[in-house]
Amino acid sequence: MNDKFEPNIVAFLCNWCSYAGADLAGTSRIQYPANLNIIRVMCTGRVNPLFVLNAFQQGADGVLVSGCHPGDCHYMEGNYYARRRFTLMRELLEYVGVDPRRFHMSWVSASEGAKWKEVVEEVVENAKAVGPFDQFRRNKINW
Amino acid sequence: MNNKPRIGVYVCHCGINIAKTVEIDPVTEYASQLPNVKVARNYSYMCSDPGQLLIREDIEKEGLNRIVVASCSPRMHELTFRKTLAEAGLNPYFLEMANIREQCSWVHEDVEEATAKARKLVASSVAKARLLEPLEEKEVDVEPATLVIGGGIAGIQAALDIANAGFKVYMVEKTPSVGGTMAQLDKTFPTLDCSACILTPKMVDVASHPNIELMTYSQVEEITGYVGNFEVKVRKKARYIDMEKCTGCGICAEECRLKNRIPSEFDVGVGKRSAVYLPFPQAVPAKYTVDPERCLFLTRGKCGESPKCADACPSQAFDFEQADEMVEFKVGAVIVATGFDVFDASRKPEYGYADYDNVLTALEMERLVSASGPTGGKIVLGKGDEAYTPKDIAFIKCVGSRDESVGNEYCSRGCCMYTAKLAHLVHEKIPDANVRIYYMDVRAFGKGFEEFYDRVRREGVRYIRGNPSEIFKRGDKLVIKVEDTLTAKALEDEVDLVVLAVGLEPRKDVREIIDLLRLSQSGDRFFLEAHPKLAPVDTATDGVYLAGCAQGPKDIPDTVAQAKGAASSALILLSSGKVKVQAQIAIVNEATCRSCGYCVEICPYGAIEMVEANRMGHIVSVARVNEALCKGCGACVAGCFSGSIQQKSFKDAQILPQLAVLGVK
Amino acid sequence: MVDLDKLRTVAKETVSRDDVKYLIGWSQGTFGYRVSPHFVKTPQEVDSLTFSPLCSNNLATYLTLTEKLPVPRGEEPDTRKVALMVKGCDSRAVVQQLIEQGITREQVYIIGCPCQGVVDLQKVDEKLGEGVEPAQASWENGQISFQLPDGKTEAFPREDVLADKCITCRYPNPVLSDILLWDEVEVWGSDDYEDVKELDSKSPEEKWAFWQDKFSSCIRCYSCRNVCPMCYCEDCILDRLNPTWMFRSNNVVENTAFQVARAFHLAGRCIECGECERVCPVDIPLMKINRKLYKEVREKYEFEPGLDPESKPLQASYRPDDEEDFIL
Amino acid sequence: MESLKLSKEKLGDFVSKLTDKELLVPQKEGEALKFAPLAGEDMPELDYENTSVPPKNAVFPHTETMLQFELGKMDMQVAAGDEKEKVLLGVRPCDARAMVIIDNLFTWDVDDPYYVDKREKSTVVGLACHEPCSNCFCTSVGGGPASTEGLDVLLTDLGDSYLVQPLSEKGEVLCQAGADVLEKASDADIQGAEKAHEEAANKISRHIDTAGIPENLPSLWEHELWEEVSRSCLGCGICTFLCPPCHCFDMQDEVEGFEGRRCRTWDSCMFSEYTMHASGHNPRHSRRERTRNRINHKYSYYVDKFDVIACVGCGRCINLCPVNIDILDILSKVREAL
Repeated sequence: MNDKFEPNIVAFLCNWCSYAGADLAGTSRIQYPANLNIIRVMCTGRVNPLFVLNAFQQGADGVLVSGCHPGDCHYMEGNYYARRRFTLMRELLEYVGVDPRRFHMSWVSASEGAKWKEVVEEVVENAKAVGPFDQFRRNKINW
Repeated sequence: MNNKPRIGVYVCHCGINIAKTVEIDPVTEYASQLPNVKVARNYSYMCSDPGQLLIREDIEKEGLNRIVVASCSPRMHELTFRKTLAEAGLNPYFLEMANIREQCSWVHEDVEEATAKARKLVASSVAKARLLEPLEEKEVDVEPATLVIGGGIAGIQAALDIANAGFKVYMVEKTPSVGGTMAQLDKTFPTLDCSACILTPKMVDVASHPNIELMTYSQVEEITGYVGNFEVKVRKKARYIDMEKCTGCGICAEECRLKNRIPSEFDVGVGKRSAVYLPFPQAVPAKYTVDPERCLFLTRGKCGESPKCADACPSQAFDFEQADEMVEFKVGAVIVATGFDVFDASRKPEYGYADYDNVLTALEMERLVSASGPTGGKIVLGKGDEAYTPKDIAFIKCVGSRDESVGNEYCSRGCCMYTAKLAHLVHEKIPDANVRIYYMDVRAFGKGFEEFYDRVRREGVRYIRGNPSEIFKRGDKLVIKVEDTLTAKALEDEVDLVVLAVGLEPRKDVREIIDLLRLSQSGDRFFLEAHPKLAPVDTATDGVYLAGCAQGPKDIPDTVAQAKGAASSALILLSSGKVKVQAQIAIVNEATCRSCGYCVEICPYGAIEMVEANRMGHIVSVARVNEALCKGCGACVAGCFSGSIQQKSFKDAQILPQLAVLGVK
Repeated sequence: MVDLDKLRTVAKETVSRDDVKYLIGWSQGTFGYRVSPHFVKTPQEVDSLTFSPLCSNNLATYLTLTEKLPVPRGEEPDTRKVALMVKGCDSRAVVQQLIEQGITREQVYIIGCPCQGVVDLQKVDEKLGEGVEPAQASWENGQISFQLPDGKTEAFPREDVLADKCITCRYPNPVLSDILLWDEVEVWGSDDYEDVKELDSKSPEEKWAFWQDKFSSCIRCYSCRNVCPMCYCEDCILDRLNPTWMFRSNNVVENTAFQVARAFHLAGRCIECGECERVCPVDIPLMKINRKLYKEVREKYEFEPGLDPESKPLQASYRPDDEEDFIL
Repeated sequence: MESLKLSKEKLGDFVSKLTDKELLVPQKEGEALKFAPLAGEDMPELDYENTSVPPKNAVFPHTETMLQFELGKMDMQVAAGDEKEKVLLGVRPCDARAMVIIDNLFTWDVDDPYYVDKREKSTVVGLACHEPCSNCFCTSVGGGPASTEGLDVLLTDLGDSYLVQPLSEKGEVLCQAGADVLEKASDADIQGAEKAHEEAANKISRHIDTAGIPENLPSLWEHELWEEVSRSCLGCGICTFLCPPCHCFDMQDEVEGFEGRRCRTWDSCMFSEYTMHASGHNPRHSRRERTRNRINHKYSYYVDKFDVIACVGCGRCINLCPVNIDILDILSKVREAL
């Protein structure tokens, strides 16, 4: 695909693990691509799968949801619900033709600053490989 | 009041930490152009006193009502800036932070990219800030009392600590006496203190303490409410004996027609009791109880001409008409100290526990060596003329522990040492006994444990590494088939007595407590603590604490330590007298709720219930959040199809605009 | 076998009960092979009730669709039962509504009609044309026979005219009922989701093109949502303006989002009655998308909705060992 | 104006003469037949009963931008007047009549610039029905299979060719543009077409006598028939969205990020939120009131205001209603009740 293309990624991170992990990456000065912007929620359980649709519609080329490893959820069960919801949403998106490389989920704990970098890199690389997702964008041309 | 948002954006340089990679001025300028932004400024350290003063002054002068701080992680300074807002008379939840340090300047090198990203993050925060709502931080009073469920050593210790600190304790014990498993033990490892000698004084203290209301032979039926305000219902089961009148003289038990015909729970079947009984001589309270499932009069309505026990009672304490009594009270905290069950050895049929009388569990052995036990501490097997003293004695460790085949992967932690202790006691009582212990590993990790293990080996106890595969009878002897894994030799060991070092398991009635308090279980099915390291006595339910083996197998010192921990946690709550309730919690729009109940199922805290509501004359059921129980995770929100349940500060209406801003290329 | 006399007798008895508000069944439509939902309040109205291969409508939707009108001050709401005639698939909708507390068991009297499959009117139209005069159909020895307005009869093998959802149906008999009108029928269907697998095997681009073609014709009439017995929110979030999840604009992007959101909300809830696809005025193959999720839910979580009133809703439960192959 | 004739073989040639305008012809989109721009070299396909979606979209789009804005800023850009000239080819007379009916509303007190612009720039080429659908009843509501109202040109299928009758100035212009491929029609052609028109009218099998309905319909306000006919209604938008004269719209502000537009989209009086007040109160709180309104609006209010029934008898609402709510059935119940 286009080497110059810089994808726009939206990420939902849980406050306790992944957001803290991303903070740790920061305090450890681990460098990673700047394509990803984070929305903080308290738990991945809060992330409505319809947000993913909306993110694509609003212009995201890729979406990431990241939370605590199974069993580590600050609220005990939130990530389990998220896992089920996003498993289904991902299947559905793939089925209607959204390339699975546009949607990712990850478990990143508060101590995994280095893993966070790897996740970001993978998500960005994947989105780069599929290219811009203008087909699902609310297009101002439509106006 | 004019609610139109007037936003102030404050971009922090953080010295050069942010300013090095993010161009502060363009970001500030960009922010000033965003809708509803009245003021956009930057400063070297927003978190410093002058930085905060800047915000406070603007709030006052410019009439700002929403603040966006673009600086470090909210995990770092959200509370700081919330305080700043509060000091300026603004609701602290009118703050939104953009993390342009940890998640921007520190992780990107390219100034252009980092600046562009900072812009987006600020815009996203402004988009959300426009829609922030004031939240109330509520406090609720704490009822200065604690419920302790379980009267073993854990419950006793926790109750005494709390009572000694001056707070009321209700202790509920299921059996007729406090004491728990510790009361059944003979000696304790590694010091060989007499278990009863150290326990019974505490049992008596519990019964006599002015701050402790002891309810034995009682059961918690219902707990409702939330931290600081639990409503408890307890069923005091009928003892058929007037506690006031009973002197504990024991004449009734002597007279009982079923005397010595009922296996004693306390002696784990090794000894027998009557249908009216005191579980053990040192029982507290020292009051007799009629066993309603055994008593002839209660089960058949007839016991000879008339019940001999009642006739014989010098204080006329019997009352066969007695009914269960329900007691209700309020507490602020609950300590769960419900203990454990020992592993049922018949689940390992290869060890022949169900088939052979001379295969005993360690707890049975404990009663056999106990001076207060049915044999008066003599290790004899068989009855009457056939009684004999075993000479070849084998212990098998890890029965029901570290064993996936029975579903218990965990180590029961106590068996290594109690086996060593029992081996020592056997040696003491039968000096010419041949004692061997079959083991997988020896875990002597505690204070004085390794020394004790050494001592026992020096006393002549043989440790053979191997996990017996089978036990069968050959003549008078039991044969243990085992491979010595150190020498790789297959052995057939003939013995007189096998003692199974059974592990600890969650209680069979654990479900009752789970249902009462909505506790969770960890993989080993013991109760799950809030955090394995930093909150080992807390649970996910605020105000509910764990003590002792209910949370996982442990020995007496660890149990006591945890009980003290639980007591201290409860005391923090009780002595502060108030408890803060989360502000960013879920709230239901009852008008659109579709009554599906998904949120109720989803909530890990039982914080949501369905209640009846009147919708234009129709009674419909709608979800309602108990504000004190909600922890603000939002799992219910994403599970609500009609969007009727929302999390304050994380509403769909607040997140969607953020998405829209982040999507702009 | 279908016994219309029995059906009408039971209906008569049912609507005569004091604790029954009304009964919902099917009756002959106004033209061609159409059938209408029929609301019966008095014993006199039962004679037009019918049951035939034309009775596609899943009447369970009326349990939640019917408005709760404001109760005048001083009056009590009518809490009597609604009696409902159900096919196998319809009964699963009732069960799923019970699971989700959309209704309570006391509120509904379920009259079970074991069913041998209903027709796809488009398939019938192709064979017989759409007539003006009302016409009828019946199941006859593995065939479906049509009584034409001119008095003639035409019969076709069932699989030629049955709706697709009926060809693969595994639950032709009501899974829950208060009374069963006739003997249960033998289950004929099995479902390996070949249609779903076939589309699934295509490339993302092909799948996208396939669905964009379909979704571009959506007119956002919401008939798919309104007919669905599981879509019973009184205030659908996709209609809501604050916050706005979906724009009302009719374009393929918004239509795609609408249809994906709708399908997602039905994951683990759709009972495959096929009504959404049947009612779509622009013939979007909606069951193809619903069935994808049905298949995934069945394979991944061994769960089928609408079978056991005591079961926990799929989207309100989890297993710690749920699969997570895709998670980084 | 002189009648012309177009050989079917030359339809493509005729169409190619109209390149300065956007040409909308019935086409399949997904499974639905609707009017859409003809792509490149494609030939128009006019052998169809009727489109499932009426051509009103061309003059009254499902969604149309009215103005654009930025949050927090006062300047707005109004979007109107930049419409392309277009030709709708193969419109059924009922659908064309519907545009005339809607004209009343959009030019009533003030001219709606968005609508008027599109309407003025549209040339409507009709195609007379010779095989009416089974639920057509145009002849009962003032139309017919060859009604010319709202048409600029009427085509009638003569087998190998079409009779081309220009009916307006716009029609004349169009015919001139295609003069090369058009020939003069003979009297036989014209008679043939008239015969076809008559035959088609006779084939229409459903009828309703509307006399007296407009004046008296409101007197049935509390009649139980409304509950009866609305009980099975799903409250969906099929009957109204696909109704050629239905013209209700909603206005929405669609905001993305900090920018937005105000647009209007089709709305349906059958939707529950159609009359929802900001307070949450809904004066039409059930499908009974909504169904009553739909019929009253078409058969009484509109007649009262504009002297024409807002129904063209195309039969779409009858054909496509998922629960067989049949407007003729309702009207006959109304007749009985009157």
